[in-house]
Amino acid sequence: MEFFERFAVPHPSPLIYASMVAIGLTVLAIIFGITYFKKWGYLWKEWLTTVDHKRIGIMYMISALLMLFRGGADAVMMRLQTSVPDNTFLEAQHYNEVFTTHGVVMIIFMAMAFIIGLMNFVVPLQIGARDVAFPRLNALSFWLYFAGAMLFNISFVIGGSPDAGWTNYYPLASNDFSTSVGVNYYNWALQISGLGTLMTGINFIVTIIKMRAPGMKLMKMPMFTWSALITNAIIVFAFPVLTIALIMGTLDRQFGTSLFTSTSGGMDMQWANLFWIWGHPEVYILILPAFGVYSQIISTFSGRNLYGYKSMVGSMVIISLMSFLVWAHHFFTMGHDAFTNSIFSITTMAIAVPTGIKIFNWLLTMWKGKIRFTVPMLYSVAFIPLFTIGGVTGVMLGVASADFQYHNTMFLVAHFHNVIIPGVVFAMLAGMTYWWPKMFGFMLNEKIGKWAFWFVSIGFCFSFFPMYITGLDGQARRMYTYSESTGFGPLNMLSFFGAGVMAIGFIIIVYNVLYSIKNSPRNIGDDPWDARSLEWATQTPVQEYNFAITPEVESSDAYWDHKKKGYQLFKGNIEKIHMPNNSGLPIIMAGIMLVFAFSFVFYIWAGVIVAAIAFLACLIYRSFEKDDGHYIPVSEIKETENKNGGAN
Amino acid sequence: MKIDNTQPLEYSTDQNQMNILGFWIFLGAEIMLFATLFATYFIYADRTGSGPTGSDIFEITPVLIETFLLLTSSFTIGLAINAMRLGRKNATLTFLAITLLLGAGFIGFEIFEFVHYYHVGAGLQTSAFTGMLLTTLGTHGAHVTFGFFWGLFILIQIKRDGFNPRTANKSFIFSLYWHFLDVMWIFIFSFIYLKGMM
Amino acid sequence: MKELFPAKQVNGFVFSLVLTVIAISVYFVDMSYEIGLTILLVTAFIQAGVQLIIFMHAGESKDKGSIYTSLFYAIFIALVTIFGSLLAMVWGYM
Amino acid sequence: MKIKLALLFGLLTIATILAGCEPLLVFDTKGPQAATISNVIWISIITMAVVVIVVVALLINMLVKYRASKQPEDYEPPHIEGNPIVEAIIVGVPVLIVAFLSVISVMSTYSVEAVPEGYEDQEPLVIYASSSDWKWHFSYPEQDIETVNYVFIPTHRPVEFRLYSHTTISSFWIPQLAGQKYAMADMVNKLNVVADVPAEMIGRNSNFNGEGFAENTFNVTSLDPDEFDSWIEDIHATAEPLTEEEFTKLLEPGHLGQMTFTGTHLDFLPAPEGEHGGHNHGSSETDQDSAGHEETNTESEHDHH
Repeated sequence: MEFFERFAVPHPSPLIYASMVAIGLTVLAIIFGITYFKKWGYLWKEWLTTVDHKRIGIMYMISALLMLFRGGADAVMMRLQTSVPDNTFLEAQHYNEVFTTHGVVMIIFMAMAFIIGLMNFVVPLQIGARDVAFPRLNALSFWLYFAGAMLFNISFVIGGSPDAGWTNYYPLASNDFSTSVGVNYYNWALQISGLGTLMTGINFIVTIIKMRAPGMKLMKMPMFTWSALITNAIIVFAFPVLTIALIMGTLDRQFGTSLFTSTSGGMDMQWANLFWIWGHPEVYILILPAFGVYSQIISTFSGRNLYGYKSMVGSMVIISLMSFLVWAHHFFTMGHDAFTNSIFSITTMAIAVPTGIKIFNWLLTMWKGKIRFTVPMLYSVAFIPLFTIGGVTGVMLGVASADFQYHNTMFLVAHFHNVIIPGVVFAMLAGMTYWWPKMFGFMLNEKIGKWAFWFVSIGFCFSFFPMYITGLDGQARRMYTYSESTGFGPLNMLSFFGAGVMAIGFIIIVYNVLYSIKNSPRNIGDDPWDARSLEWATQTPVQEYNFAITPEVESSDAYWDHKKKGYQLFKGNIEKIHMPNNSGLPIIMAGIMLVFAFSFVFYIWAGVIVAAIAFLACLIYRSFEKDDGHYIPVSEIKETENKNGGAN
Repeated sequence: MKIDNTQPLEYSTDQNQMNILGFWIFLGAEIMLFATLFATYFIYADRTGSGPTGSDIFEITPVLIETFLLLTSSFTIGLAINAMRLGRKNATLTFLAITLLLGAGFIGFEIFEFVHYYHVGAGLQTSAFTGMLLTTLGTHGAHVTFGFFWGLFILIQIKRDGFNPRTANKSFIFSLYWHFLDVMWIFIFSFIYLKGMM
Repeated sequence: MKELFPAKQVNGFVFSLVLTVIAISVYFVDMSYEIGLTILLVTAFIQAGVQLIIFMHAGESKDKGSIYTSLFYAIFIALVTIFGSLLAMVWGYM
Repeated sequence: MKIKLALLFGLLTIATILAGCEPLLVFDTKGPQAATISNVIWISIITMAVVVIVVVALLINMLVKYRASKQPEDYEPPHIEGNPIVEAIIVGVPVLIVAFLSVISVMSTYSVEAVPEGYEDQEPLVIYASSSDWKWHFSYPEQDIETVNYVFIPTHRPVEFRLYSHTTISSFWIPQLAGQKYAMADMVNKLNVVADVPAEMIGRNSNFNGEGFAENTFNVTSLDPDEFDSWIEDIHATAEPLTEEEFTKLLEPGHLGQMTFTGTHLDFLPAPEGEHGGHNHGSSETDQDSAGHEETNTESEHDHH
């Protein structure tokens, strides 16, 4: 019995029990459903073992959307709790867990996953490749991410969620002050999914460098691919820092070291230092692909080439380097001397310059264009002013002296939501709508989509603009409640109202998906948006091999110039195509990793050892395995191409 | 698989070239991993709490032996790749085996060193300094141990299958990994041991 | 036999041994902290360069541009991380 | 366009709320440090508002002029690569703005860290403010008294708060007097403030530190030096002395009301500075040697949890 006691949630409440039941029922329903429709074989063969970048991308995005609703529910709970003074909807401890999981889920398991999902689906198509450089590694990346996400989410019902904030500062996160296993979960969930992300980073850099279609020089790549390349470079160099920080945290919590304690020479703020050396570049990992998405969309729906292509690329390269130079602005207030704070203040504000260049380039892309207000374009157009507000408040936060007043307040919360939601979330929604026809062969309903857009963006404004004001009025972040005399009440109520409007917007998006599955026409052709880059040159739905004939590219708007200037994209004849084989190993390895990490969280050493041996066995099996993939014969390709109307 | 015969075997297919480039980028990530360890170690170097300081516990002899073993193994793995490019299977296997033996020797001495630290009261939990020292050395040591088994399996595969694009590619990537561990050791040797004993 | 021990690699090995001996001198020879640290910095980085170019063949393939870019990028960020951390955690206090 | 309406509406709302209501806490300053920051914030808000207005104006212009419905059916947008002069402008202007704000930032950062102008030659009143879960302890070594969760300071005299923590990292913040600073267990931070006028203010820990975080506040009262002195005398006449036993009880996690004692805990539990610090984040070569044995001292009381 004692063995099982550790799995109990430390602060149970009816809400948690209700969610336990809900989660249990959902899992049962899914299992029952799959069994009833006899889909296990299909699921295993076509999805769980797939190495196809398109399917992996779609799985990433589905998981990310699930996480969006998990994190969104957290958000609404927080806004509800703080909507009136002295509210008792959530207790302090529960509120702390809710905002911690909200942050982690939204950043790591939602935004990152969606961005990586989009890269997976789009990048190989945009560069005319058949798959990524290491397809099986790609599958492993996804399943490791998924294992990390699952591990993090079961913390809610088994053993307790982390409660030290998503920044997880020590010593608050140490055993002394965070007594449940929550922070162990945090360490391992981020560790596992971080490993997956690092592999993605390497994979996509090699893909983009080595697998571009003939003729596609680096400076002829579509902007989204460029942003993916730079993002992955940041991933590769930022994530190892997190790995070390998490290892140190694990050592402190589970092996009794004193690396982040305030005794025996440990230094609590070193966690903060390492966390932000990773954490600040992480912000750019999220936002750069979003910039890429907007670049594609604005260019497409203005009917024009992207203005200032070279300066767009250059500014991203500069951002990628500078993102590693500013991290100490997250703790201006820890007591550095004015000289140190000044240095980081200047580097922080300097990042605004390359970002500003991009804003003006997008504006100039619309200049003399022919702007069509589709749903993706609406999000992009709303992004420009909203993100500018978020960006300039960032510059304000970069003023070190003023940061002493903004730090840890709702002003800061307003700022980073103001960059992340119009920046990343709008890009996700825009990108999803934009590439949806390529993924599924039909379009999302434009009219319903526009309704959703208005709800989401107006809801956003009501939700977060009031926070700037309450922040300046002295409301600290992460307070589960406040007294009436503070006067924060009305503005927080407005925020809650905004959150509700946003939530309705997201429900409309779900409704739109269901509605469009049922009602949208399927005969939309390969290029429903009249777009410009290569992914629209292949047939919809995209076949396993992407392009029957590898395209040859002459300009940065390859497909557009094919349409307008008649450049020939597909030369030569269909030849047999080499494709990688599916493999069950990635999902098995991720499953083993899940067992390993779960056992580690609860100090079940037998489980740790068994899982470690099993994992190594998988590696050895892989080392000795001979798998050269397979060829798709010409006859089969021709048959598929003819059936679907042919590529060229 | 298209094989390009004008290239050395390890570069001969597109996939091989991508593997090598991918591994180089992975080494870039490893540089950051060790840089983080070094940064933290440097910050903690004087934060010894009530435990011993670096100069109290470091001993020059085992460190010198470890350095020599790893430097030499880095040389022999280079020779192994040279022999592989000449197509000399037995010479390759010999050099690879020597490399692994030297690596095993290194691991042995490192274990000996850790036991010594434990005996003089410098355990993982003693202070922030000892904790970080052992974490840094341990990370490097774990890399070498992983490399030892990786090399062993490659040795078995070369012995069984001879040289082909697959085994040649694996051997070359392994050699990159091994050289990299040597480079990292040079930094550990210079900036942890020698600087600590200066 | 001779082809198994190419001069380039043997010389590289000897050179790295020499560098190691110079580095060890900071332990055996009495000198100031600054000079010692300078010697260590110089020998360590030359040593790393020797390994990269002679032993690791960093510049031999047609991807050498990408390889060097990624290495320099990594080294730049690594140095920023190390010295920035020292600034933020140790040096930056009056 | 609904977009620009929505935006204008948003901006207007902010402007009205900012202008209409009573001043927000950060702008309702009672001392020179907070006043400096308040000015800096206003300068940056105005500068940044100009940027936002330019961007929004450009955007509206593009959207109105170049929407498809306004263009002839057969209009083909031209191919435009980019223009060195335009790019010089979109780089140059932001660089100038950032340079301007950098100067402001550096100057004001130095200024708020120092003793405010005009008070340099006065001997500052030293008050140790240390946090524990979830309280603030204020020790006046000079006056030999200690308070919990409230602090009195004289006006027109520089006050040097020395901040540290008995437990987790917290952040000492009195918005109307100065910006915040962290209080940590292994080093002491200094915060210089001066109160210009007698006032009642709110202070709080703004850095999340667990369950009792929301109520982790304290009251700040600035009063005339004479009144301050008589307050000190009152305490010496009425309050109980602070014993080590009593203080250990105070450190236990929880909330306390306001309390007053004579004597300070610094006598038996010194702050982590000087020879008791050992590992303040700064360079600590001088006190490195003493670090070891002083360790046990602070260690024992960290274990209470």
